Parts: sequence; structure tokens; C-alpha cells
Amino acid sequence: MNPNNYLILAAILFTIGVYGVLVRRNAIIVFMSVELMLNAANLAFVAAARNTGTLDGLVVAFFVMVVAAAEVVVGLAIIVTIFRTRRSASIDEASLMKY
Amino acid sequence: MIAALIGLPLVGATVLLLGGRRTNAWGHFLAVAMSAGSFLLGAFLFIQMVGKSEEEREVGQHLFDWIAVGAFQIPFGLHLDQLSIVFVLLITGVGTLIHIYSIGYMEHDPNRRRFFAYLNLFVAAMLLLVLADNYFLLYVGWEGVGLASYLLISFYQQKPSAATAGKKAFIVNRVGDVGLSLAIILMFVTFGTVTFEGVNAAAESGSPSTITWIGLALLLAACGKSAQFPLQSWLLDAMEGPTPVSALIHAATMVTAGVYLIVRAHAIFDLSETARTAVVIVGAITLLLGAFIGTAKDDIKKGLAGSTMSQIGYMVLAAGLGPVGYVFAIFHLLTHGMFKAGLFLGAGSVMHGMHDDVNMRHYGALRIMMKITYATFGLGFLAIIGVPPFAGFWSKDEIIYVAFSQSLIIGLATLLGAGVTAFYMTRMMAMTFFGEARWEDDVHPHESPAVMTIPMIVLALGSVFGGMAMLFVGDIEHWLEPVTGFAKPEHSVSHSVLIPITLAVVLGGALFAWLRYGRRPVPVVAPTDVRFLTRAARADAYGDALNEAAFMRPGQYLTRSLTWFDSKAIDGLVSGLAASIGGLSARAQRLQNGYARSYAVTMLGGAVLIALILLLVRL
Amino acid sequence: MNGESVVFWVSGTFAVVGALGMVVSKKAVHSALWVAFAMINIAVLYFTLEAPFLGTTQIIVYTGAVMMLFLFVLMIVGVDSSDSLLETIKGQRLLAALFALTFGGVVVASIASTLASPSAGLAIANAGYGGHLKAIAYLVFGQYLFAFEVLSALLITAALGAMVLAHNERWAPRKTQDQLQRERTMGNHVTPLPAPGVMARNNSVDTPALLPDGSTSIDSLPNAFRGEGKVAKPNSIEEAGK
Amino acid sequence: MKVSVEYQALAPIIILLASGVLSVLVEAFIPRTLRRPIQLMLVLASIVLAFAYVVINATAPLAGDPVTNGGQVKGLRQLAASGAVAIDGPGMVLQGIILLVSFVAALLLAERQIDPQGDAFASRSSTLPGSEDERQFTAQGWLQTEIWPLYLFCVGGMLLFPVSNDFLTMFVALEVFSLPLYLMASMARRRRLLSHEAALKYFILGAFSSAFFLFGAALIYAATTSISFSTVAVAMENSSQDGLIIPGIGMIAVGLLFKVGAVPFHQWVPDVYQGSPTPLTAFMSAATKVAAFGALLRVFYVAFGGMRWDWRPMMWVIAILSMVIGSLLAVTQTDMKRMLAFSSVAHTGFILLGVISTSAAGLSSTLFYLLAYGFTSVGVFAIVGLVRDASGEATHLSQWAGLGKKSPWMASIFALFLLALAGIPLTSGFTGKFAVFTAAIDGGATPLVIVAVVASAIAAFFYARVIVLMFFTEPPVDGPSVVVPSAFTTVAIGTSAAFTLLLGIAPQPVLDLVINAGLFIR
Repeated sequence: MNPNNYLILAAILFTIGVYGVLVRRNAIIVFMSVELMLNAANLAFVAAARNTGTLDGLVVAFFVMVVAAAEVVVGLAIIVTIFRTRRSASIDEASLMKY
Repeated sequence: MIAALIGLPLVGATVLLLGGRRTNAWGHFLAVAMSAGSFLLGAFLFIQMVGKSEEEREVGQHLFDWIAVGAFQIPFGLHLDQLSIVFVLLITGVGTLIHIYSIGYMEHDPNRRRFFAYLNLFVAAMLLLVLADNYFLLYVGWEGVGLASYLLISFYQQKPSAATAGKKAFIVNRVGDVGLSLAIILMFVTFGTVTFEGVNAAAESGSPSTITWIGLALLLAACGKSAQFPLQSWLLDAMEGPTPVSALIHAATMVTAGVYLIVRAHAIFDLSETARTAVVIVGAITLLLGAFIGTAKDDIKKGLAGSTMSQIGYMVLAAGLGPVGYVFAIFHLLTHGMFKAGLFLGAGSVMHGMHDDVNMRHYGALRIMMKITYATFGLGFLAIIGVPPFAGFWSKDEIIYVAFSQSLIIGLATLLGAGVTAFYMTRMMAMTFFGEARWEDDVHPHESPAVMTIPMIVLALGSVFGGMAMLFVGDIEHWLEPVTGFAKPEHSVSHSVLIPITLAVVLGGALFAWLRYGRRPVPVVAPTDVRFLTRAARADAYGDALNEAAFMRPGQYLTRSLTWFDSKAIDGLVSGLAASIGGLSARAQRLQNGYARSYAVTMLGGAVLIALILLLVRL
Repeated sequence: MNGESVVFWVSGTFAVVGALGMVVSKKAVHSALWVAFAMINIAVLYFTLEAPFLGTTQIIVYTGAVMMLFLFVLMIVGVDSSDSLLETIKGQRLLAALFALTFGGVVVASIASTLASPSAGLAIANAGYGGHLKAIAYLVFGQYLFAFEVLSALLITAALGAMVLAHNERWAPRKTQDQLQRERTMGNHVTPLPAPGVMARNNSVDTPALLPDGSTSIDSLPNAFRGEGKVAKPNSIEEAGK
Repeated sequence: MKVSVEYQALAPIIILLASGVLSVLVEAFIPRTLRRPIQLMLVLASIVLAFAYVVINATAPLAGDPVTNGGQVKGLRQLAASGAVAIDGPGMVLQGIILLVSFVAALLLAERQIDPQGDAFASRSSTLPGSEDERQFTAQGWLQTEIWPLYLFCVGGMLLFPVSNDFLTMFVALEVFSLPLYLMASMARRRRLLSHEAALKYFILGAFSSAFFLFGAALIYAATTSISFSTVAVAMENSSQDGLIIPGIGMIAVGLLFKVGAVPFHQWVPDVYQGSPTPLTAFMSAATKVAAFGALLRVFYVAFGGMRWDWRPMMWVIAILSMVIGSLLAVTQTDMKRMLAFSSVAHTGFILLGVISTSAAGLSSTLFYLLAYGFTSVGVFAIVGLVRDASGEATHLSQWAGLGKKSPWMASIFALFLLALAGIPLTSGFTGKFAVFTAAIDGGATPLVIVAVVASAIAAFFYARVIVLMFFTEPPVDGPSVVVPSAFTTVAIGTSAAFTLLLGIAPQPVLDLVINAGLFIR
């Protein structure tokens, strides 16, 4: 099997994540899509690690998981704060500032 | 010592601007004192310079190193030579007179202190411009005079037209400034230096095309500042400023900065035939354009503004002729500075007596009521149309003479310009001072106070004797030669042939005007059945209503431009530019719709763009 | 077709299905479950990629912690809240699809056009450190020690941030039992305060209870939700229920 | 395997992060009333100490493997922490700039006198806007002192960002300074809905862009077998895997260009600048830009240096778009903060000119521009925060009419900053623009410079408009006034103004500094 298939799979997952960010209105789902993008990047790192026979990619993927966990905490805290004031988790409603 | 020239008015401006109301009582005297002090210092330096031998006349003052990066050196230095000193004398001399005049003119203005602060600021910036020893510092002064001019044009800020005029001057001048900054950066990159000395020495080493580009960029800068075609449109609107400002900035000094720049950069222009030709063409077009605008104006200040454009056109044209013309460009600049300032002050005096009415159709027969103004204006009139032995005769005649030596067409253009000048100036004289009174009912013309008339008298004396003094006593040709170089034109026509022809053209123009406006009664309201140009001109009389509309619809204010000649296309371009930037901005704003998801789409679009460009480069 | 290929095609397909499921699910909870599904499949891929440590971490951290956190927040927001998939921004969906397809197409085509060298495998690299886990430990606490230490700042930041945004301190001293008792018996409310409107129409604690006359009872909400104009009006609740 | 940690080289970063931890402990164990002064001392002291270390490192005798630069290089030039961090001349200059700007911004954050209710941050961010809780906390004068540990972590991350020498450290640093920013952005005292919105947009888009960065790094790693910039640079020269490298470069560019706020990744800038507490906006606009440009320079000069012919056209387009769209959109803004935000986008374009030059001159001119812009930007937002009416900051342009008459000093200093932003001679902005433009022309980007000059001409227009508005318009009857701030803000504004003037009139010492900083080490 072509080892680059993993990279292609990662790219596809990444693109789906991107698309999710663009079309979903629920801030939480938007954020899940970002997590999916990070997962796709992780997959690429792990696949590249094996392809190249080096271990750095694995360490990166591991660190990214930690970073993502921290990011999730902060992101969800912000989303919850917004929800409490606006009673809505729709990202489109946060559009007072424009032009 | 040289720095003190600039320092005095700068101190004045600072004290007045930061001093607040405390300085209201004596602020204007301080401003006058600072300007006069600068003049006295300039005069002292001048006398000192005359005493020296030719080689030692050029002195520099190195203040400190501004930027020194490896081979790139930009000193913060001043430099006084034969060219600078005449400018210093003109700026401080005329400037001081106008300061004095303004004491009377602005007496009842609540913002008089601010006005004087700006005047001082202007004098300081203008002195910096002519005293800089490198293009950078010149640029600093250049921006400074632009700023001061902008502040002064919109001085009557409560008038929308003044605000708009200030804005227009700003925009058009920025176009010119783009030229100057490009020229400087090009010089820097090409020669590695921007000092006058360094550029002059290294100019030979530049490739011809680079030199030409630098020259054209400098010409663009000069066009912006000196209201030359195609960037002339702001000058007429600039007349919204107080009249002393028009006299000082928009007639005698700042608008001549372009001429100064071209003469100062003669090393560049000497090397590029193309750039010189462009300069001559610009000058010729402007001199005719300005003169024709002058013929159609009922607003006395705008008439004079057209005339200023035209006269500066003469100077630019002369400067474009190369070493044979530089000296006469400066010579004409100096005489023009005196008589045009005098004319403007006279116009201001007339307005002062006529309740700020600028429409000449409401004047008439003022020679009886305003004798001093009449006399000084008349002397200025004789000087500008070039009647011997008044100042304008000597300088303008030399330019016509040199122009004929270079090209018949250019020569004829200058000759025609002289005729038209005579026409509109006579028209102005006739409509203002002769004929029967056409005043509005509640207007009671009166002579201005002495504080205003004395500067007018001094400038009138300059209009009479200035030309002769500079030519015969000062020997201006050889005075400037070390800086600009000088060459005698080779000639087919001699002075003795040309002078009578010129005089005949001038007298013809004057006579024609006299027949039309001096002998016949002038209608108070311009007749409606005449050509389009008159209708357009009349619109100015109802300035207020129109200005209101213009303010609402900025795109339209230019259409009230006067004649078919005041190239609507160019004016339209400027306002169109401003409007289209605004429109473009408003449209692009729509993209910023407040939705985070939309922003993400834009980002993804950017990512696609980046990816595509990277791939395309690879192909 | 060897074992790895089978796993790749199966789990890869599942991962993509999970991702797509997240995008198209109407309900947020379904989306979350779809993502968890995709992540588990990615974990399976990690195992086949000779990275058992990461596969395990992926399951523990992502599906175990991160997705649970998501679900937890979804419960706060209201588990029922379903998203209208109708697009409200003009041109958004079209542009999104266009750009995403171009972007994905360019990247995928670009990767596919690269000549792949045969996979090197991690056996040699692991052996250099004496085993997979040891190898990773050496790298984490060796070469990437600094980044690892800096990560702690990130975790502190996250904890601090969540606390700042969510944890409310008291601005008044806690009431004693005595005070509470007095309030209860001598105050305006002899009965307990009304319960929130969770059972009525909505399932989120920020929904106020409806009084018999149709108005809402501010008393039914916890203090934190008693913002000005933040409380739902009866009408809007009815509309939401429809 | 030996683990090496060069404590002296890493000292500035370690000091900031350690103080952050200390600061959290202060939050936990010190009584509430004492927290603010202690936190403030801690923050200022650690920034000063870190700066002292940067100076010490920069002037230390040569150590390690020197990159010679005319034989006058001093200071540490070394890879630290097993090659994860590169302490070199430009890196230290960037750290120094970040620390200076952070110090000034910290003074702004500490300001308590402008708003009668307290500082710029909500008394308790966890309370609902308009709720009884919020009123009570505000009335009792609570302050959200947790911003200080966040601030310290943020500055620490920023110090690491431009000196990280591999993609992993850079990504971690990116998150370390971004997360506190997201959080602090949401904590404004007034107009809290806008503040929340700013935080949400910043967060979502920031996470979106960092995912791009990460995926790009994965592709680069796949192609070059390494995540270390030095190795990547070497491996790229003879890699055949262009299909991975090209999208990789592009996606990393997306991540970094987002942080610097370049078009078309700029749309968060106006919203976030407007919604965040103004002192934070001051900090963000200056420090984030410096840190992000530092990282951009390092990635594109060190790791992708050999590919410059590939990425320069892309950067050209981005630079042109940034300059033109930034200036253009600023023209029609009616909110002061948004106008300045768009002007910051335009400035990003100008700074990109220096990046594009890919030369020693390009590097040094970019560093100079960053210093100049950083101070001007802090100063300008500091003054924006002073203009207030009863409901808080008065940022609508029309409310600024006639301020020159009410408080001529403040208006004059504001005008000075605007002139510097416009690039008028004798201000720092001019020197910076000039340096960058010259470097760009030398680097063969003349058309770009022409666009830049035209864009500056457009930009000058809207800066001048504000000056005219302040000095030439009658103040509205019930318009806002300029609040007299405490010594904190006064010092901050004074410092910024002094730098703005000094770098315009006598830029020589700083120019020498950035030139002697030399190049990045590999």
C-alpha cells in the first residue's frame, strides 16, 4: 500500500473539518470541527513518522493532544460564557461588530 | 546661525500653539517679530555672503547625523548658498510684510492667534525646504509647508467649501508627494546618497533611464506643489483661505517650491533630455491654461490664482530649458513673488473695503475711494503684464527671449501667454477700479488701515524697482551661476526685435480688454445668453448655495469649475479618485459582515489563493 | 491485500464517515458522537502505524476526556438544541463548498503526485532507544523537554481561564443556618422557591418556570442566570417549543 | 542521551513563565485586597528582570558558534534546549522589543483611574452582564486580578515564539500566548457582549488557523523527516517531495499570516481590536505583531530560506492585498478602534515588504519597523482609552470632534502618533517605512514599493482626517472628554511618544542595533 495514503486520508479529514467550520452555526460543532482538523494533522504526523522512520512526529502528535485539551477547556469556557449571556450557542449571533 | 533662521519662526509657532489663550493679546506681535528677526538674520547672512569671494559663499551647517547605515548617510544638515539665500530673503521678506498686513486683515477674527501660529509654522517649514542640504530634509520641509498650507486653506473651517478645498489640496498634493518620495528612494538606491552634493556628483553614474525616471518623479512632485498641469486644480479652490495666505503661500512662496526643486535638481535634468522636455511641455500647457482661466473669472482672487498658475508655468518652462533658463526661472520667481504678493494684498484690501465680496461685477470705480490700493495694485498690474521698466518686464522678457532661442512653438506660446495676461489683468483693473460703481446697497468702500497699506506700498516699490535692482545691481545671472550654471542662449532673434513685438502683443491684449470692460458698462449679473463659460463662472457668485450642494455631493463640486478650459477631466479624476476610493471601500466593507464563519471562508479562500500561487510558481 | 490495508480502508472509511456524520447531523449531540466515532477509528489507525502509545492516548484523551467535555457542555447548552441546517449567510455554503473542494483537491492531488518512498517503519528508531515507550519518553523528556515544560504553562492557563470565566465567588458572606431559617419562615416565601422550567418546555436549567398567568418566575432561576433581559420571555419559549 | 538546558540563554522565557506560576500562587493564597499591588510588582519586576537578561545575553562575550558579521558581533549566538530554541541576534532584539512593549502595556492594564469603577477588566468575568451579581461585585470594587498570571504566560509565550527553532516548540509557544489573549479579550468591563463576541471570533478563527499551521508542519515533516528548522532547511534543498513541501509552506503561511493580520486573514483584527478591553488591544496590536512577525521571519528565512523564489510571489500578493485593502477599508470607518485596526492591517503589508526582501537589510529594517510600530501602536490605543463619556469609551469618530480644543496636549500627542503611523518625516514611522522600502527596492521589489507609496498616500488621508476632526471642528455640546489618567498611563503614553519622536529624529543607535543583530542562526 502506498504509505502516502495516510496523508491523503488526513487531508480529506482535514478538509471535512474545514468545511464543518464553515457551514455549521452551532459554536460547539464548529469547535468540534476544529478538533477534527487537529486530529487530521495528528494522523499526518503519525503517518509521516512511520514513513520517515523517525519518532519526532509521534512526540508532536502527543503534545498536540495536550494542547488540544487545553484549547478545548478555554474554548468551551468562552462558549459557555457566551451562551449564558445570549442564551444561544449560535456563532452567527455573535455578529454585533461588523463593517 | 543658519538653523536660527528656521528656529525663530518655529519657536514662534510653538509658543502660540501651546500657549493657549494667554498669548491672544500679544501673539501676533510675537509672530511678526519672529518673522522679522528671521528676515534681519537672512539679510545679515546675505550681506556677509556678498562680502565673500565666489568660492566661499556656499556654507553648510551640519547639525547631526540622522541616519547612517553603512554606505547610506543622511545628515541632518543645512546649507546656504546663492540660490538659498535669495529664497530666504523672499520668504522672510514677503512673509514679514504679510505678517504685518495680517495684523490688520485678521483683526476681528477670533482665531487670529492660531492664524499667526500657522503662518510662522509655514515660514519655518518653507525655510527648512530651501535650506536643507539633502533631499530628505527637503522632503520634511515639503511636507511641512503642505501641512501648513492645508491648515490655512481650511482655516475658515466653518465654511464647508473651505474644508473641501483643504481636502482637495491635500489629496492632490499627496499625488505629488508620491512623486517626491519615489524620486528620493530611487536616488537613494541608485546613488547611495541623497545629499545635493552627493547626487550632483554621482548623477553621471546613473543609467540614463533611471535618471529620466527620477526626473519625471521630481516633475510630478513639482506639478503637485506648484499647481502645474495636470495637478493644477487645487490652487483655485485654495483661494478659500484668508487672503494673506493666498498672497504668501499660494502666490509668492510655496507654489514656487516646485520650481526650486527642479532648479535644485538641475544635475538630474541636465542629463535627461526627456525629463527636460516633459518639464517644458508641462510649463507651456500650464502657462496658457492658467492665463485662459484668468480671463473668465469674476472672482478677483480666483482670477489672480489663474494668473499665478500661468506665471509659475513660465518659471517651470524656463527651468525646463536647461542652463540657459534656470537663472531666469529664479529671476522671474523673485519678481513674481513681489508683484503677485502685492496684487493679492491689494485684492485683500479691496475685499476688506467691500464686505468680503469677491465678485468683481460688484466693484467698479474704486479708484476714487481706495487711492492707495489703486496705486499699489496698478503698479503690480504694470509689473505683471511686463511694461518696462517694471519688474515683470525684465524677467518675463528674458524667458520669452530664451524660449524663442530653443523652439519657435514654445516661444510663441510664451508670447501668447503674455498677451492673454495683459488681457485678463486689464479686465481686472477695469472692472475693479474703473467704470461706474456697481456696489451692493449696504457696502461702503473705504481705504484700509495703514498697517495693511504699508506692506502694499513696500511690495509695490518692489514691483517697480525689484527687477532692475536684481538685474543691474545684483547681477543675478552671475550671482546664481555657481549653483545653477549659466549659458548664453544662441540666438536668431535679437532683443531689439523681440521686445517691440512682445510689447505690441501686450498692449494689444490690454487694449482689447479695455475696449470690452473699460469703455462699456459691466453688467452686475453676468449675461445669461452668452457662452457656457460665463454661465459656469456665474455659478461662483452664488457660492454658498452651491457649496452646500457640493459638500453633500463631493463628486459634484468640481463641476462648478469655471471654463471649458479648466479641464474637467483632470478635476473629475481627482474627485473621482476620492469618490471611487470611498465607494470601493464601502463595497469592500461588505465583506466584513460580522460573521466569524464568513471570515473563515475568506481565510480558506486565502489558503486556496496561496496554494495556487505557490503551485503556479512551481510550474 | 495485507492486514494493514484492510484496516486502513475500513477504519479510514469509518473515520471519513464519522467526520461527514458530524458535519451533516442536525443535533449537536449526534455530531459529538460522530466525532468520537471518527476519533476512535483514527486511534485504530495509530495502532497500525506502529504507534500504540498514541493510539491509547488518543482514546483516553480525545474520546475519553475531550469529547466528554464537549458532551458535558452540550448538556449545559441543552441537549435537544438542534441546529437548523438552513444557511443564512448569502453565498456562504456555495463558497465554502467551492473553496473546500479546491483546497482539498489541490492538497490531495499534490500529495498523491508525490513519489512515495517505501515506509521506513519505526523498528530501527525504536530499537535505538530500547523500545517504543522508552523512545518516546527519551524524546519528551530529552530533546523536547523545553516544549514539554512550556506546555505546563498552557495547562495552567486553561485551568485558570476556565475558572475565571465560570467560577463565581461570593460577594456576601455565606448565610448561616440561622439566617436561612429566618428567611424561610419570616420572609416572603414560605414555600420553597419554584423549580426551574426544566420539566415544562425545555431541558436547560436557564429556563424560568412559568407562573399560572403565563409570565415567568425569576425566582425559579439560579442567581447566575438572573441577568437583565437575559431571561427568556414566555413567548420565545413557546416558539422554541413548537 | 544528555539533556541540555542552557539556563542563561533561556532565562527571559523561564523568568516570565515562572513568575506566571508564582502569580497563580499569589491568586490562591494572598488576600484579595493585597493581590493587585503584589501582582503588579511581580509583573513589572519579572519583565524588567527578563529584559536585563536579554541585555546581558546580547552583550555577553561570544560563546558557542558565532555567526560573524563584520567581526563586531557580540552576545550569545547559540541553540538552546537541545536545539529547540535559537538564541541569536534577531531573536534577542525581538525579545527585547516584546519586553519593552509589554512593560508599557502592563502599565496600561494597571490603570485604575480612568474608569470610575476600576480597571478595564470586568470585576468578575463570570458574572452575567447586567446581573445583580455584577453590580454587587463592581460596587464592592472587586478586580479580576487573574489577568496578571494570564498576562505573564502570554508574554512568556511571545518571548518563545520568535526564537523557537522547531515546529513543535513554535506551535506550543503559539498556543501559550494565544490562549491567554482569547481569555483576556473576553473580560472587558464595559460593553461585555462585544467583548465576548471578540473572544469567540478570535478563538474560533485562531484555532482554525493554528490547525492549518499544524497540518502544514506535518506535511513539511513528512517531506523532510524533521521538524527542526535547521534540518528542514538542509533537507528541502535536495528533497524531491515538492508535492508535500509546497502545500506545507502554504499552510504554515496561513497560520502565521493570520497572527500578523495580513489580508485575507485579517478579518478578525477589527472585530477583536474593537471588542477587547482597550489596554489589551494596545498590547495585542503591538506585541502580538512583533512576536508573530518574528516567527514569520524565522520560519521563512531559516526553514524556507532556500525556497524563497517559490514563496516570494505569494508574499507579494499578500503584501499588496494587505496594504491596499487595509488602507482602503480604513477610509470609511467610523469607529476609532476599527480604523486603527485596519491601519494595522495596512502596516502588516508594509512590514511584509521587509520580509520579502530576504536580505540582511530586509531583516534589520523589519526589526526596526516592528519596534517603531510597536510603540506608536501602544501609545495610540492608550489615548483611545482616555476619551470617555458617561457610558465608557467614546470611540465613534464623531465624538472626537474638537478634542484638540478641550485637551490640546493629549490631542497633540495623538496627532504625533497618527503622523508616525502615516509615515511623516521626523517620526519613527517615516524612518521605518524608509528602511523597509529601501530594503525592498534593493531586493528587487520596486513595483511593490510603488504600491506601498500609493497606499501610504491613501492612508495619510484618513489619519489627517482625524487630526482635522480634532483640531478644526467644534466640539459637540455633550461630547466626551479626555480623562486625566494616573501616573501609569501617563508614563506609558510619554514613553511611547518619546520613542516615536526619538526613532524619527535620531534613529541611529537603534539602526546600529538592528543591523549588528546579524542574521538568524541555523
